Amino acid sequence: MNSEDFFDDAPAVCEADRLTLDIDGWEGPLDLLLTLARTQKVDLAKISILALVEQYLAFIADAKKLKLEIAADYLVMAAWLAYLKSCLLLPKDPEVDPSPEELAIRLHLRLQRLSAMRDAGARLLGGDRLGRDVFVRGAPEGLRVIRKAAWQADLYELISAYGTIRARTEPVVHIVSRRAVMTLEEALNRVKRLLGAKLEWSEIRSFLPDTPDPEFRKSALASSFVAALELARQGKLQLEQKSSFAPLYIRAA
Amino acid sequence: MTAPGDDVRAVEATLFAADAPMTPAEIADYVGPDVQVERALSMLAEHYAGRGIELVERGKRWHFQTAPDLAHILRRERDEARKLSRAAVETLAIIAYHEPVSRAEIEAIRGVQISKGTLDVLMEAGWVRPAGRREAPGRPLTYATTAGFLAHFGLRSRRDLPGIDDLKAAGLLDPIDAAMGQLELETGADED
Amino acid sequence: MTAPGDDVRAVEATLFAADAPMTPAEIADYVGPDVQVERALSMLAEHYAGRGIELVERGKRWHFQTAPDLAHILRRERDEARKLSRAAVETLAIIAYHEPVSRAEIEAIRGVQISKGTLDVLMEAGWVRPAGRREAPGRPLTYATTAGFLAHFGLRSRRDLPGIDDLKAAGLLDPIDAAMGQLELETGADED
Repeated sequence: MNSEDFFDDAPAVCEADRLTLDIDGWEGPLDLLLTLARTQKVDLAKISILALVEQYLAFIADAKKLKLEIAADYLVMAAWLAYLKSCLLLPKDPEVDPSPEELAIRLHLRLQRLSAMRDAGARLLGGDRLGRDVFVRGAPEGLRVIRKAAWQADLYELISAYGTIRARTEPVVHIVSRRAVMTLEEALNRVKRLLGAKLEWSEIRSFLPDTPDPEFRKSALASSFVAALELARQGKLQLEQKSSFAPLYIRAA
Repeated sequence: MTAPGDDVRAVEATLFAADAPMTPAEIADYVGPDVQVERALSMLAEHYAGRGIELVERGKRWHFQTAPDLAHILRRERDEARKLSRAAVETLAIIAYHEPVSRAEIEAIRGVQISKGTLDVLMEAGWVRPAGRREAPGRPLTYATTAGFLAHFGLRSRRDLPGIDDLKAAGLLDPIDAAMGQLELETGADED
Repeated sequence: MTAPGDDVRAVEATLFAADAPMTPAEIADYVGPDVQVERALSMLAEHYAGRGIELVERGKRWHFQTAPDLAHILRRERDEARKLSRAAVETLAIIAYHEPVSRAEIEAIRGVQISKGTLDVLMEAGWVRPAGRREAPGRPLTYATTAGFLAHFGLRSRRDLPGIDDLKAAGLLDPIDAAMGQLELETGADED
């Protein structure tokens, strides 16, 4: 196994054919830009940002022509690069800050940094790796266990255990809020008691408790209405209503 | 001292990396047919004589071992390094993130009871200590981590522990883990 | 060849029997306080240079391993280490060359978000660890490499990272804003 194996999944740098077909092969627009830059086979330090911008735009245009799905961030980068290109070509406007030249340099620096880290990663993988190129002793006798090492756990285990606990316990929190209600029994007692004190027809609303809570008021009205029906059935109360949705009057029978 | 030839070096490295004693034929499978294995073995045995490591033959198989007279330095005991149980790791994690925390609170967070032995193991390891009683009904004992805990896990302070957002970003709060956790919850008991 | 002294033999046997790399202090716990461990280590390193086995230092820890040029003999049908994704390799390189570095900084260099599982894999391999929070807005958690990383990739210390001096000299490890400032300083004089 050599370091190139790790890059098998990535698009090959020089295969122009694949470049126009496989847009999923990149990890974002910066990665694509760097691949395009490397196909120019010139030192990244000397590369022309303007030429690179044109390549990128042409690439996206090709991909669109082939009706490939292009992720939004590639299109955002294309729009930004088109803007940068027009700024670079237009006469200099000293008012614009940051200047297009500065933006171009920044893009250049980003590409250089990504390229440097990519090379560094490849060189790391290509070194003499333990278990692949060099080996430790196959069957060490082991050393007398010293007390502080008796129990073993590492930080990764610790924090992943915590992550597991949080992941499994977090979603199961249900809070049922208490709602104020008047039970039917309460309503029966209340209406019965108040009927004794009132001799004339009275609107059912006058039997409700005085409360600022609209939820509780609704519940009390519903319960009192059912209570009134029940008392009427028992012959203890009379109901009267002039028309549909008109106020409901009750009095003792 | 003259540098050893490549034949000798190859046999030396092969025996070193082997996880069991090897016959000369087995060694030849690795180093190739052109190597005079027997000759290399006798040269190595001679070279290592009197060093801290010796090359020995036992029943036609060869292996390296530490010199017998140094055994007192290396004396191995029966109790080998032991991994913390999952229950203990979880309990330790909860104490680290929530300290000071009572046993009931640990159980509420884990969703599983903890056995007496779990906290004992953590205290024996020197990572957890009793941290006084809470001024609450029942005056429960609380637990906290120690300086030894920070040293073992390479932390400067508890504030260095990744927060929930960091765990999420590192993929440690994945739904798969949650599902696994759920399974364990259902099977219920503490595993130590 | 002169026979090694008992001090050297004891250190040799200890490292040989150990199942993990050891710091000089850990070695001293075994061989006793009277032994000059550092001196013995350098004598052993010299003795083993050019043999089939080498004594190497990785992140202040020492261990024996086979010589790299014999890889072709020893590489066999072992369980091949889990292949690293390109994202994981780049993330690892960025952490190694910039440490301590926050997730946002890694993402700024790569130009994409770190997907779930990338840091996870690197931490699970024992190559990356959380390295405290930065004293900056949001107190972001930072990451750094471990001694296990150095051992696995055959580096004595981070200064052995391939090309790190050149990258430093070229300013490629500085943040972009710092590099921009530098450019302005250099070109600033000519502009007016």
